[in-house]
Amino acid sequence: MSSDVDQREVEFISLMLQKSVGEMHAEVCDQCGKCSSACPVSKEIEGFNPRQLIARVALGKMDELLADEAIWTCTTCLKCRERCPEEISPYDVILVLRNLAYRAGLNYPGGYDDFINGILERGFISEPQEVRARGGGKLSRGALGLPGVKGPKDMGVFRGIVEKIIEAGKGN
Amino acid sequence: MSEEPRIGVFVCHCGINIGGYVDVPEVVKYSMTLPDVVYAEPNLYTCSSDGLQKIKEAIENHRLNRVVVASCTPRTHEPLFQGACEEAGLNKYIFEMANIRDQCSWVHMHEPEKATQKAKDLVRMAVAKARLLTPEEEPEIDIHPTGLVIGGGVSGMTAALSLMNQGFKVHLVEKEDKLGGALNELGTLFPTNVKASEVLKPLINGVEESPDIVVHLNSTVKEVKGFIGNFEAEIESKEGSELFEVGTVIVATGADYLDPVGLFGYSEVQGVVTQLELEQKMKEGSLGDVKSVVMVQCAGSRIEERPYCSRICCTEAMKNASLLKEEDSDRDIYVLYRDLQTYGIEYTEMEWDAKRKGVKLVKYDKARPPVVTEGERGPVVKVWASLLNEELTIKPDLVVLSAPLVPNPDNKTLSQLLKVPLNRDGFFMEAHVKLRPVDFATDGIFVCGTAHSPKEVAESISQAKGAASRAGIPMAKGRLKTAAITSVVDEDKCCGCGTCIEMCAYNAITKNERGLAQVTAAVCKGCGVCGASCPERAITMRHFTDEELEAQGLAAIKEA
Amino acid sequence: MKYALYLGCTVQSDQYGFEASVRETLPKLGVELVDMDDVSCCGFPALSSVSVTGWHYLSARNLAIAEKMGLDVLPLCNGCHLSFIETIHALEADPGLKEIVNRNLEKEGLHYEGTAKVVHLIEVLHDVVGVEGISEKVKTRLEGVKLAAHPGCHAIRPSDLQKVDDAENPQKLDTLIKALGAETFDYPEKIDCCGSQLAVSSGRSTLKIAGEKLQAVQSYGFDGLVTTCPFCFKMYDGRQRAIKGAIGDRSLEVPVFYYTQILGLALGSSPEKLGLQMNQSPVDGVVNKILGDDE
Amino acid sequence: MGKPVLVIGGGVAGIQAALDLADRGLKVHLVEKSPSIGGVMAQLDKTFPTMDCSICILAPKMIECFRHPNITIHTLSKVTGVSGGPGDFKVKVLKEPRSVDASKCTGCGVCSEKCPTKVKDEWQEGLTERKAIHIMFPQAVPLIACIDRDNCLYFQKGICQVCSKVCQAGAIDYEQKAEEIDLDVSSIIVATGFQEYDPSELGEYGYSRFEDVITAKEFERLVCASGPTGGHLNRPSDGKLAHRVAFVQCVGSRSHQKGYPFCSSVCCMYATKEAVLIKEHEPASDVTIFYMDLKVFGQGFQEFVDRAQSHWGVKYIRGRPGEIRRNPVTKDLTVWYENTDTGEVAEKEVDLVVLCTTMISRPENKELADVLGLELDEWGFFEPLDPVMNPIETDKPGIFICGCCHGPRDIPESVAEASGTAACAAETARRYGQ
Repeated sequence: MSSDVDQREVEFISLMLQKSVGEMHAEVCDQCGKCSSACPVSKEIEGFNPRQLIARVALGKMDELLADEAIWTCTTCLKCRERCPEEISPYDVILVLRNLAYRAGLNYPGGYDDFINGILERGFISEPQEVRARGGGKLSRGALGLPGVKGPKDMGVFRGIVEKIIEAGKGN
Repeated sequence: MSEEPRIGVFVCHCGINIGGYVDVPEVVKYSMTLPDVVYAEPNLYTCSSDGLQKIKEAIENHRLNRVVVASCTPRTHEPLFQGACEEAGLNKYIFEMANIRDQCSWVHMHEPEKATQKAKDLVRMAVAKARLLTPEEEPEIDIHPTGLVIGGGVSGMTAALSLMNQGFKVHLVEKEDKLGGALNELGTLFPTNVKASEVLKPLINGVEESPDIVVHLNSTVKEVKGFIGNFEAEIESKEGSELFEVGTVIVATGADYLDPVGLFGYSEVQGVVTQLELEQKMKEGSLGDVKSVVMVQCAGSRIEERPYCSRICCTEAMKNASLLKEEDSDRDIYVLYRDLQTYGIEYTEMEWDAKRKGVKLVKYDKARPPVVTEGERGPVVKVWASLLNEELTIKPDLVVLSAPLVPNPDNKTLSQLLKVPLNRDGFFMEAHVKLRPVDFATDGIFVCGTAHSPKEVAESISQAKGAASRAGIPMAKGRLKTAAITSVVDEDKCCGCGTCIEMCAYNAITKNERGLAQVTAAVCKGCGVCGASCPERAITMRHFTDEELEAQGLAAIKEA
Repeated sequence: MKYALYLGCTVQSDQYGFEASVRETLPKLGVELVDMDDVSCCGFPALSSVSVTGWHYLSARNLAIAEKMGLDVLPLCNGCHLSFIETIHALEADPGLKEIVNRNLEKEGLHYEGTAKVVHLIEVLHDVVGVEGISEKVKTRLEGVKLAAHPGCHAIRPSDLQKVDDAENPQKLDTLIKALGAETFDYPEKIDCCGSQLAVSSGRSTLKIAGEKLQAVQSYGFDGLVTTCPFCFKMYDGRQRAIKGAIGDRSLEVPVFYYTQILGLALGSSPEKLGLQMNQSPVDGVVNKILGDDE
Repeated sequence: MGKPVLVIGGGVAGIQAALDLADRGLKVHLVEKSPSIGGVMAQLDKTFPTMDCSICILAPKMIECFRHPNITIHTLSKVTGVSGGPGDFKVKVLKEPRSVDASKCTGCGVCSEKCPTKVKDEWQEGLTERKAIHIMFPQAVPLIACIDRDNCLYFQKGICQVCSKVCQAGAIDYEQKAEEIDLDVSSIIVATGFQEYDPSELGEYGYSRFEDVITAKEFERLVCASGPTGGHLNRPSDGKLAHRVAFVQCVGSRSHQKGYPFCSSVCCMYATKEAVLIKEHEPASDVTIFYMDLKVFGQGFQEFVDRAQSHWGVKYIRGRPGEIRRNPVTKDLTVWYENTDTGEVAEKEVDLVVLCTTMISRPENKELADVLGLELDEWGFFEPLDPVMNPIETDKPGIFICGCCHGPRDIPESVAEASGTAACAAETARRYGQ
């Protein structure tokens, strides 16, 4: 943890995540299955089931859940959030679980590190590429007459702040 | 009737409903050719005030003593035409109707000639029967303005108080030494968590203070004879038995809780109790240090030997689970259920309340019920949580079984005594499941509360008032006109076999002192089952005599 | 009609066809676009999954820049759109979070108040420019072309924060397609997810999810698929060949377009100006049909 | 004989209350807002578990009301003012004009046949059309025609008058005015019933977008012999016989998000009955009920469900479908669901989907509650004095409630309660010296 992190911020962020867990309202879930029935991932990947995930939260099986790779296999289509009759939103519960898992240093897909590094290095997860044309050859932004990409003016300050917040989330 | 039949036939056009397809003038002309028909006329609408006036005029002008209307359905219109006959001084049972609309013009719209022919056939049949019709009487009986209520629980007391407030005397019979029934055992009642004793207090006070309600404690009903308005009930207590005359009877004998011996470790594993026992512990404050509880629903219900759902247990469990959480929010409470029977607004609210307090609901399968065994320190519950697709093992301090309500063991005796039926489960069975929920098929006897089926207090109270309304109706009138269309036994033909007694759904037939069938006209509904089943053809129905039906039948197949 | 144009990582890194066609068409409809300086990633889905606060910081930061410009912001990406509206909602609901965000923004010379609104491309075209505003400018009507609308998840869900279109029965993109003279009709997969967010954890499933939809679109007789989301486009267009392989359907051929590309064709722009040379799916047939070059 | 009793609402509950009171010798005013008494029960096809034809068992009671010397039926009427208290309520009833002279009309139906204006038939749940002058249904009580002025050419454009020309009874009366009646009653029974939730807001189920997604009440008309298809299960879109049918439970109920949070009490059982009806029509049909908790709490319910399963082969799947889709080519519907008991996520193709919609309160309850000085609960239902001890009394002495006006319940419970309120009214009549 960087030394200049405001302790208040750490506490606040950790409190916010705890609050989010409480706000999941998983305990009021009727286990109706409306979320899972239209979930594109449930259809495709065995073991991913937003309904069962909520049931586990309701039964207090958090440790088991945070270590479960399934929480990283959500397409964020938001159908579950849109339709949950009890307004529980498995999508939002999954986001909180992912945050908690990351905080706890548990397994998460490696791609996320690339994203984060990209943001910290240049402000964006990716750099402009040369794009293949259908008929052959490669085209750059410049070649197409598109303006150059400008990231944060002061990358140092930007990086410091973002890193601090991510680290603070990871804290204690 | 000694005088010669003089029949008038009125054929209705019903606008174009009949007239558009049936040649009405032709039917009128044809009617005049039928035996004993002295008058016939067409009407635009026989049922209009103009049409009814014409019937009355014709009765007078042509000295008619039988009337046939060929129009629509007797279901809606027969009483109207009968009324016209009565106003003209005739007995209403000399009236006969032919339905040439619903059963003729409407179904033969595309074949008017055949429709006309069929209308003639129907009129011919009606006339054939009308020739033989005789006037009938509707005798009246007196109704004794006293009710008998069997059962002194919340239903029985509510019914008794309502009858009293309607102005009747009541005999209230309770087998125990105090009033209150099942509510004496309970702690609080959902959905308001009112104390059961608070519910009982005003009822018991009301019943005990009323001079019009005679309470018979430690008593049972030994015998009930007679029929609506004129029952004679024998009430037996330690002091002996006494006879009372009552007009109506309300059965409110309640139900029992199943003793779930052998189910889910009950009486085998330490720390397994019933929901009722939990309530008593909570009421007495003797629950002790209980940190975790597992409730098991359907403990003895919705299974092959007891297929019905006991209706109240899920909400009761939600109530008790919430109360346990309120006492100590750290308590871990599981409810293992099959289908949660919390319904309607208030009971669904009980469910949310429990969930929001953190009560954990786990669904189990009928095919894989929870198993409760003795652990090192208390019971161990293993349950296949089908919604999670995994087995959970819980080690609670207490297992609470939601055992169903079961029929009162006295139901059998009482049902034989009152000659009212029980259903397959052993609860009392009403006359019609939808429209006569508190009546028995037998007039003058009613049912309410858990004697009928498991139900909660509010529903028992509504039903008890419903039964009191139904029982109050004949008593308020004081006299009752009984049906004219009843069965008549020809004692010369009756062999005393008793088939009719067996078949009668209304207990209208008994054996007389000579062992022959005897019809209590006041109770008979005129359904005809006895007549149809009598091997000696000793029973006929008034207004539907064999001769009348035979004549009508023969007329159907042969031209006059 | 003037908006701060927010490209987002995906569009500015490789979805040049989208960017080019937006820059080509919107001004023709009277919409002025102003490029944003100093912006960064919106935080979705990279940071939302690991640091909710970091995510809201990035989104708020971009919104603060639009605020400074005094303009409402038009993000080109559905993910960025969702990100922004979620952040607006989160900061409004939680003043403590807003305070932390602003304390840090100060260090970058920025401040978030919440005055800049977020608009979606579909809203700009359908609700602001309007169908009439579009159809009166159409030079080449796309007669006889049947195109399936695919607005993308985050354009229609969630409906409780800022509703772009009906979540279960979106019609605006359909209306926009019809405004160009093309045909379209409802099909059940319209509101389905492209599956691209699954690529991080399960590549194969991603392809299957996307493949099912493309197959359906083809089976209903559509000539192509139209979207406004770069994630969905990358999936359906860029990875169509991989999808064919993954689901073993060699007959799968669905031309995929950004809406602004077909809009541009209708408005008379050349395919090159609309970046159509970079579409990887077989779009030539449809383009030629539209331009009347049936050689 | 003392003062009469006012019964508001002419459905099965109001009818039962009125008959109980009239039979014991009290006069009753039965106020009904539509042109006929009968209520929702008259619209149902059959009733479980006996599978009695609903109208066949209700019609005799309706006619009994009509013929009863102690009952006055006020149709097209509503209560607009109430003052006084138990034993002496002064009531104002507003009677809308029928535009047909009730003393002359014989209910022959010629006017409807000749009327040129067709509008959606509400009684048939909009599945077919009726005329601007119409008799609500063949068993209507009173069996009298009624002009729907909003749709009548004469009232809207001053032309036509065909009904008046063809009515041989001379019953048409365009000049009829609304009239206000004053009643003096000892007590009031509220039995205004319920209405069906409109599932249009649940876009994922496609009701109002897909013609073959219908509500349970629409299904009752569709499967009824006196319904628009003569009881054949021709689906609305193309008339194809529906052999594969899915029932979706908890539509508009058990949801804090859309609709209502409570369980509607009756849907599991009516869906089971409707499923059995399909099987009775065509035993080879494929019928599935998607449910959350099977509410079998009433007498004989579990047994009825058991029989639906074992004898009729009705399938029950625990899971609330997430989406209903329609193939744009075949028009067939697909139900997306999870069998939550097994965790299997799947799709089922069907011809027809029946949404088992919840019972909700009538919007006009608010106005009536204001007139009566009563409170409504959060959901617009009338509130009892005490949910345990006084379930059919209200906090206004002399005013009682029964049936679905105070929450969803089934027919037997409504009927028993209706009798219960009759007892309360009889007690009131006696207490106030009548």
